[in-house]
Amino acid sequence: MKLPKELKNIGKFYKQGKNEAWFILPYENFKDVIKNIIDFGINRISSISGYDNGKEIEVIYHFVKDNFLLNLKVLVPKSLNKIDTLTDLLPATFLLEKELSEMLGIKIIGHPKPGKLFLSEDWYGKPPLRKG
Amino acid sequence: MHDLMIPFGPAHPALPEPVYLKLFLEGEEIQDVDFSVGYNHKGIEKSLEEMDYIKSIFMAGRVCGICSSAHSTCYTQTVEKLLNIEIPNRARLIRTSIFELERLHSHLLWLGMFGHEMGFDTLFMLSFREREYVLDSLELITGKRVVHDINTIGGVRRDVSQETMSKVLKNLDILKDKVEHLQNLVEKDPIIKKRTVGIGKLDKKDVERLCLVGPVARASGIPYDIRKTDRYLAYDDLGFKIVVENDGDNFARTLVRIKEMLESIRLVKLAIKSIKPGIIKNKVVMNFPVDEAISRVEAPRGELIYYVKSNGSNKPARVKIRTPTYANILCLNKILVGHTLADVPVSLESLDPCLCCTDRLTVVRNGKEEIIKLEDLHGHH
Amino acid sequence: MVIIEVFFISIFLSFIYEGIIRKVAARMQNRIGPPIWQPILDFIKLLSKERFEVQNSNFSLVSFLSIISVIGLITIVFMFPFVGILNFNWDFILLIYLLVFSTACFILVGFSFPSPYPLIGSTREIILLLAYDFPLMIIILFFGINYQSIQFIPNNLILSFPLLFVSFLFITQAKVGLPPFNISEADQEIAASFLTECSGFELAMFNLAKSLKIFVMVSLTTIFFFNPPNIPMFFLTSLFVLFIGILLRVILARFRIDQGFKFLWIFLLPLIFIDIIKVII
Amino acid sequence: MRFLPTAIKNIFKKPFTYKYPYKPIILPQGFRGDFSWDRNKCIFCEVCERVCPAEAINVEKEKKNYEWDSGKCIFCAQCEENCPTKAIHFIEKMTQVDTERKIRKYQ
Repeated sequence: MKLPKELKNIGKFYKQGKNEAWFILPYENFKDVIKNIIDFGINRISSISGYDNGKEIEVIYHFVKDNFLLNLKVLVPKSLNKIDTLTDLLPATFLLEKELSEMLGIKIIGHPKPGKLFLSEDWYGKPPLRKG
Repeated sequence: MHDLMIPFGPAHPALPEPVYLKLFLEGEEIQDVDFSVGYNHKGIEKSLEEMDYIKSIFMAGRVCGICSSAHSTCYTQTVEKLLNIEIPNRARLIRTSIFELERLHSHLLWLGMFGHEMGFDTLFMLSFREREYVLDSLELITGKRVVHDINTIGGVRRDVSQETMSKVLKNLDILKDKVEHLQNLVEKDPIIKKRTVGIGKLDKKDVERLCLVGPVARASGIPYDIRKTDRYLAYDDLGFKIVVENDGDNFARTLVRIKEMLESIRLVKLAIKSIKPGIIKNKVVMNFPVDEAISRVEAPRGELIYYVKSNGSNKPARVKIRTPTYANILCLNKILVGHTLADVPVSLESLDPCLCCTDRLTVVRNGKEEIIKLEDLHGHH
Repeated sequence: MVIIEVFFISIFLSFIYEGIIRKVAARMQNRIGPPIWQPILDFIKLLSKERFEVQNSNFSLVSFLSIISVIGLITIVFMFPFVGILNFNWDFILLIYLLVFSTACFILVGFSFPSPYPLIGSTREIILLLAYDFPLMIIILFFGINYQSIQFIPNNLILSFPLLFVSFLFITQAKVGLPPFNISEADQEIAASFLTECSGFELAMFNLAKSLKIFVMVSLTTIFFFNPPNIPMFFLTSLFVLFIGILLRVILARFRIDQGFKFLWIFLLPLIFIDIIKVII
Repeated sequence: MRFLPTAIKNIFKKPFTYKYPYKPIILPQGFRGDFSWDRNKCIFCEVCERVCPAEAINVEKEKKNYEWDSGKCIFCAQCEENCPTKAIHFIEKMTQVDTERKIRKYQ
């Protein structure tokens, strides 16, 4: 599957591979873009990866349609340190978002049940996958 | 509110691995389910960041014992994508045959456990007996029974001799008869049918909404198989058929796995027969660009995803693993509520949960659990 | 025979029966299996183990019940024709009473612990008791009609009433809690049910009671339906009955409680009634 | 009921179980079993120590000491593969089960 025309300008396109496309979405309205993508028919989320690159936290949503992987990166500034939830659009992100918030210390706004998933309730210190 | 709360796990005869279910009963009927995971943390994602690319393949192979080669294949595949290299054809076929042998061993183990959960130890014993043939074959090719360590960046580590191949083919011929025999028994046994048909139903809509993967999705009539869509390794050349059932209950999931076993036997045979002489490993220049890559395989339990980010050094900057059970465990509420306590182990096992895979994150200091209310997931329920 | 002799012989035999079950079942599953005397070793080992007194439980009651259930079952052995210590001429009402008595002990054990697993095990056992005791009563009623009294007259019933024999086999299976009727002690669902909280001496005694139940029920089946003329023939036929029991255990998966109930009432009761009608006509 | 013929047939079959400790086990060629190290071949280049993912090997070049930690070893045979003089070999023999971690010292 090729990248559909309608999705050409959903964000800043930065990388293309065989059967995959990578975009950087604007932090402010990424949820609207994702809503459009779901309405377009790419409604299976496979994974959410997070990476702390020093300045900001990269959150990557990996969407799947057949053999096509759509990777949408959102850069969360460390000063804000929060991101909107997708659980209302995609219930499958329930655990993935919990894990993201737990491991990288991002607050998920509007998550139905925030809290720890793998770590203990009385975990102290910085989130395990935060650098520096 | 509820009559009785039954703690199911973390240590329970029905569970080979720790997960904690809270079952709220009224009489024998399940009213509500809570679950918590995290008893099995090994800190693998963090430790992968602290090892170089070669060493971390062995670590990835140890995420889970049953799908060891699935993890290491997926990880090497991702790193190869990062380096933009191809692997030789012989290596591709060897990887495919190991991968499918592993699926066989996983599914046979699952069938045994499934019988055991129904109180049917004979099926357990028979299925574990047949599993020996697979383990022996794996031992012949890789030198170990469960953790194979066959993959390396650019190919495989070990060659297969002609003699080994003929021995493995002979084992597979025996195994094919045995699996067909088991299929014949399980498909028609009245009590197994009574215990599984109509229990734990998942329809197409649930599967799509919760993004379920693997045999669970395929049993509900969704032909979602990475082997077909991504055509990685040698599956495209071998002509792979997807097994799909439409009922979405425990029995359909059983049938999908048994039919997949027969398909796997066919694939391994074909793969081994089409191995041509050649090199098994390409020379690799370990020069990592600052880049990221994602790749997927169809592990025995479903779609397995590795995301690797490199920052140019000889160690990965970030590895994210999304395991199949992690996706599938969301449907617990759907398949358990409304059925009786006796169906809990059977339905739970029908997902083939691999909690070693699910709980693989960071170090845990204190084993206090976190409970996810699954009600929140199924808002309309 | 002397009471003490019968006491020890029946305990020994019940262990051996249990051992045979394990061994033959293992061979049917293509395994080697434990040696036949393994239950004896298990028993001795359990006796040497520590006893845990569970908090908030009626522990003295449990200890008492563990002994009483064994004694109740051995009393049935005293009634066997070859033993003849208690010669009631086979009063069926006493037999029914003693058979329910041991089950009642297990049910009470379940209620004396604060844990939910024994509780569920007990409730299941009560439902199951209703399921298998009603057909059992009907069979006893049949004996009453057949012999025109509630006393047992030795007879070879297997030839004239094979359906009754089949249903009695299934009832035996349910009574002793072997698959497909091990619903009340389904370890995959409710751990060890009544015995989850038992340890040491109590566990050993309850295990012994379970083995004794198998021995008693198998012997009763043999006496009712085959009427063996001497002791060697008695053992031969009871081994045959045991073998059928093991076969059922090996080839069947466990029923759910509702399915077990339906099987015992909807499938077995008509079989029994066919034989009763045969007698009446 | 479908399992009846299988169960009856199995009674007359030999058990499938392999009585392992009583009967010697035949391991295939290339089995990654016990660790063996040849003092005469080793040149103490420390490659094995560097490639080991589990840090199970400890080489002391000056004292010519060689240590292998059986508790840490994951039997991946990376050391065997990378050894320039083929001094390390995983032999076709099962490792012994032990109650404690043992470091095997070669001196």
